[in-house]
Amino acid sequence: MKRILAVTLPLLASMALVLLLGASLWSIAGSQTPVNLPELLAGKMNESGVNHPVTAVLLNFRSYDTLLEIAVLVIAGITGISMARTASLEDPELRTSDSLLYALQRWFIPLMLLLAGYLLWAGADRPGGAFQAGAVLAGCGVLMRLGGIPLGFLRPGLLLRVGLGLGFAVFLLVAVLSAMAGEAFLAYPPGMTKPLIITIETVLTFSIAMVLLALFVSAPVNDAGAPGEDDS
Amino acid sequence: MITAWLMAGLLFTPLAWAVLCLLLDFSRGRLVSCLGITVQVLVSLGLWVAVAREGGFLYGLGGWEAPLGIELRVDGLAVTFILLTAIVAGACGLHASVYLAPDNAWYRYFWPLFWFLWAGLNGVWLGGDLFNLYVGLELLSLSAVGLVALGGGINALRASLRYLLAALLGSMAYLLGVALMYGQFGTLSIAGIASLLPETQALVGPGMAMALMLSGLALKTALFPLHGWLPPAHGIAKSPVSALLSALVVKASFYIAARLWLEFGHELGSTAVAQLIGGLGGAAVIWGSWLACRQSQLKQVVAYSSVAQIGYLFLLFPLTFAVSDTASLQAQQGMTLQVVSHALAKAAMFLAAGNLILATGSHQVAGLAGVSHFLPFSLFSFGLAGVSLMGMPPSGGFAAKWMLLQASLASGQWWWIVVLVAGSLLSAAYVFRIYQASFVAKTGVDDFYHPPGSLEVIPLLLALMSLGLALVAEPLLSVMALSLETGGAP
Amino acid sequence: MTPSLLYAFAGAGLCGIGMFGFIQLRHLLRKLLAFNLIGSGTFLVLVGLAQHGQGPDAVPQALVLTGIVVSIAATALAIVLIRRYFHLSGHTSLEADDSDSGQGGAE
Amino acid sequence: MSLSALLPPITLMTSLLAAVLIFATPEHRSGLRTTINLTAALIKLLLVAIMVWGVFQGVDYHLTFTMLPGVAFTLKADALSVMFAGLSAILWLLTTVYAVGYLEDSPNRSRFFGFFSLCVASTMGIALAGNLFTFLLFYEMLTLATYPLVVHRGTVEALRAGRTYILYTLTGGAVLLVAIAWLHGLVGDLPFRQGGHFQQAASDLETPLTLIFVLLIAGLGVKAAIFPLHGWLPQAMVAPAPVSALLHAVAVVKAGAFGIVRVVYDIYGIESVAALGLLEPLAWLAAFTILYGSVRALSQADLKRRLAFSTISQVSYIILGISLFGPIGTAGGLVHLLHQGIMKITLFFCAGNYAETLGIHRVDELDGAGRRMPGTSIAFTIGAFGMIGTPPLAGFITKWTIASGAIAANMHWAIAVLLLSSILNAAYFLPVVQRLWFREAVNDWPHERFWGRLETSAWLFWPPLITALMTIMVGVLASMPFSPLSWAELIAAREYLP
Repeated sequence: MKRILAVTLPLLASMALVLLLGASLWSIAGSQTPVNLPELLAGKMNESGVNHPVTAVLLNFRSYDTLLEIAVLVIAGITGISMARTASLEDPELRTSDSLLYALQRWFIPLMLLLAGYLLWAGADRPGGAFQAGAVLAGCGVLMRLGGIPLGFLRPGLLLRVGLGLGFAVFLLVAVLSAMAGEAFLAYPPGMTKPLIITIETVLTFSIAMVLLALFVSAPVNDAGAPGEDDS
Repeated sequence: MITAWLMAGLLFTPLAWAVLCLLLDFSRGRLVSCLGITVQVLVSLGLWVAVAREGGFLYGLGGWEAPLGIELRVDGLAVTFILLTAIVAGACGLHASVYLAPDNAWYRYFWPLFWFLWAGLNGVWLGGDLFNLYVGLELLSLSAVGLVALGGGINALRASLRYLLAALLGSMAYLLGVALMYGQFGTLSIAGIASLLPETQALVGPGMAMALMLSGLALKTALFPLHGWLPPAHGIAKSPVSALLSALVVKASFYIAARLWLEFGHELGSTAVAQLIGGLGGAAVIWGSWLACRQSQLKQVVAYSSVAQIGYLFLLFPLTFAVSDTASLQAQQGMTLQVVSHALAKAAMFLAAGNLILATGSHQVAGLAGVSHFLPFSLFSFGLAGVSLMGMPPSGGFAAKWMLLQASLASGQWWWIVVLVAGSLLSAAYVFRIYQASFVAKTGVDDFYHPPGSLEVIPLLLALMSLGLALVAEPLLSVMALSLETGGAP
Repeated sequence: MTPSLLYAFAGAGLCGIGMFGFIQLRHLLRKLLAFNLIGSGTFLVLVGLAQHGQGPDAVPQALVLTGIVVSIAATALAIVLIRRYFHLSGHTSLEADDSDSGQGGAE
Repeated sequence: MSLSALLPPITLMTSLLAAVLIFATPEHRSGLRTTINLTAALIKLLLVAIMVWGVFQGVDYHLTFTMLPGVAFTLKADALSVMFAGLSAILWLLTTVYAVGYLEDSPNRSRFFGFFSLCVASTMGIALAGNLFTFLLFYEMLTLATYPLVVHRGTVEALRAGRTYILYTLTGGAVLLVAIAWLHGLVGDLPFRQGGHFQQAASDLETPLTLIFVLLIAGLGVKAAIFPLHGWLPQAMVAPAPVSALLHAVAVVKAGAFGIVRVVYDIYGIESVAALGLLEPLAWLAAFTILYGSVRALSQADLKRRLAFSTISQVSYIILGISLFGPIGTAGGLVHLLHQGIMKITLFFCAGNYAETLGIHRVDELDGAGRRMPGTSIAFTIGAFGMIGTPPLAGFITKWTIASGAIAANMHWAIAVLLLSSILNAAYFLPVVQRLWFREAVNDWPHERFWGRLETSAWLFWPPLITALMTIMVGVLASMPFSPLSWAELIAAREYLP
């Protein structure tokens, strides 16, 4: 009886949620939005410095969101590597030595690097951009690690931390420099918009890849230095 | 001009220090962070003074105005909370710099997370854009989870996982509400939506959005009965972290809920909803205090007390809905005073509790036996903070309770008086339980470790601030009441 | 009923399924997957609903992109925590041993 | 800001500052601590004396600032406040002297004296409060400051007593808070004003005003130990003797009684309380408490418990006096505020001396103590006779004035209560006195200590004798200017001015 109840109640709650959501979607779909943001956006596109509206929103109109979003990513990365207790984030036991995989990698990795570069470059006028490129780059790293290619830099040392923070730091620096130049925080000086956005995108790609990779390889499952209950 | 510099400094410092500290180890990060705390406190103070003199303003980030860009809303209430954050977070940071043992490798990650947390708080206080608030909330939650999990064992991990899942579900519910709001209005600016609401015909969508956002935020604020995640997380974290979480982080999501209610509640709320939320708040007061009385561990008592004290905040909802302007104003003033005084008192209490645990070597309430013999300042600070939690005069807690009482009387909702009185008696019960433990005569306790003076002074100062808050409540409230002249175009 | 609106309704459905899973499931990884389901549903609602009325809209697309990054960060963090938790305790759910959850830990 | 505005806060600050300094004093520096204590007490006495003179001359000591929207923090010295302030200033000095001797060589003295000073600071604040809100601030502060004193010994018994104490007083405080907040919401900020605010009580406010009055009296009655809210008082006896002395004579019990005086006279106004029909029930309640306390005191074997029940009964004399409509009754009630304080503190000092010097706690152990400790026993005898109401001691003056007031107010039954109570007083005090002087000591004293020439430590010896002397003086010199009686008559005359 209790078990049935334990299933039924969440089920009913979720169904109610769906119904209510559906009803409100229906109601909202029936009315016109009073503010037409795409139109406003189209009107300002030529001031944005890039051609693709999504990139313009991400890195110009709502760049503060993106700044904080990268911060969230960095936080996740920090917390991830803080869990690591060993000198290296690599776990030799997990490394495979599959020769087929190794051979495949030699073909794939250059391709993937190329793809990442393309995605970054394409972001200016079609779908793509820093995050997509970073994700591909991180995928590259994951593949390398699984395939047994040593990744020496993945040690919770200074290099890794610089890598984690670099993109964010550059973004932030641009933000505050523009504020010091007399504009608002994150307002790019006129004429500088495009180069600044491209710089930011490039370093962001690198840092995003680092964060994702660090998160993938951190928290190695071993007992070395498992924290005691009585620390501090 | 000066405000533009202050704003840039306010936004830049925490983020920059986060990156900077990421590159350093704990001890160097400590030095750098002390500098950063000074800068941040000064900037916050400067901004507060500027707004107190010249009134609030809107700050368009990237030079773009709403609805296309993100606008920050710099009004009296926001800058007061920014100043409060600077004081409390600064105190917790300084405390942590002595409290945490620098030889533990993972504490190097404390400072970056601490600064990201601070940045998230500032972002939430200033936020005027629904989606930006979501990102701010996530920044806050993830850094808070990181801090709880820092160097933790099984229990800390379990607590932080529980916290993380609750926080994620809460923000997702909020985001779903934001999606509906955007679908309805095509804008994300709170002020814009508020100005469009009166002309809107079909309120089903926005109503559902409001419900989703409020329930998500209630989960993140640990409103009864969604409070299960809070006591383990706050109880198990390191004391400075617990202080930050209880004093500030839970307030952030409440602040958003309150802002939404005050802006949209008039159209989207109903008496039933208002009373329901108030009722949950009241239940939190009673149930949280009751559980606090039953805890055997010192920090668990303090953590459950947070559940109870948060409950008071939610009395804002019924006391501002469909009541006279006087009552509504009194309720808002009571809520702000409660936020400020609870932040100061709870931070003092957690820091003092940390010192006491350090001094006695015991987590238990009973471990305090005979402690008062050594006249530790921390016990005194704990006691003073307790005075504020009980709502005894002349503390800020008392001022808050007084304003809420007045609001209940003025709006004719006398049943909240019962909650207020019962809550303060129950909180007296758990506070006095700890006093009592410390007064137990116990001979042969000679090995009493006195924590360093700097650890003792910080909670004492916070507790004194919380205690004396009522004496300066009037000027503070007059700054908090400063709003923007501009209505905010849609 | 435009295709965009269909996406939005599908999103609502996903939210419901995810919600059920989140409440019902005990295994931490499944809970996390359920959360991601809710997330995907939410993003569908956000984009689908906005584009239903006024055609392609870059703003919600950008918002969703930001949202995805945030939820990836959160998911990755959760997995790291879960993995370590599993390693230390041998449990895959939080409720496995509630008996000692109230006990003190690291201070 | 003029000096007259600053004098009340400065008076308040003397004990507050003393408290802070004492908390900061290391445990072993008892000389320094005593110096701080006595200096502060003397300064305070001086300041209060200045204010007494000033109020007599008609100087307006008044300080006010807005604390919360619509609520002012007001300190003000009027005739009533300086009377209470004077009492606590004098008795604080004596109790401090006594406590220094009493707690010699015992642990936790810094803590004790720190809270002791805080307690007196709160009493001062209660005396000088200029409106109900300010009164409430200090009233609650008093609760907090006395708790550590009650549980000072840290024994299971003391902790239990502390729990009871805090349960009663905090509940009382909460009731008081609700009442004050309600009143505030109804009519706004009400400063204490002679004659009160509701002379012509508006008819539409009658019901709420009656309810608020009941709540106010209930809240204040807890500290004033009115039946049935007296339960904490006998239990609080486990506290050290100086604490009991202070609790009973000056601080807690009197704070409640003083608050009732303020509410009846300076908030409602005696006329409007009478018009609301609340005066008579209050008088009945007081009368019942008087008799109840006395009857219970009869059967107490523990000396301090007997004194505690006596306090319950005696404090209600104050309430009875002020609830007799007419200036004479008022004067009687007010003067008892002082007289009871002086007499009761004498008795508690003596009880403490017996306990500290001879180890005696029970009445039946007192046989022959008069020979061993003649000075203390003389003081005790004077105090006891004063309580019974023997002319020309302090208690006689009170009872005589209240009785005259009862006749003037046409409430003759009150005289019967007074007579009956006096007989009961005699019944529980005279056996003690008889044991002291007219019985031989049969056994050795339970726990005797020696101090050389005097019968006990000099710190303990003189305070009861001084207060005993005062008991005689205020009785004999009752008609002199500045005597408690003439001061109370002055206040009463002002209250009834048209």
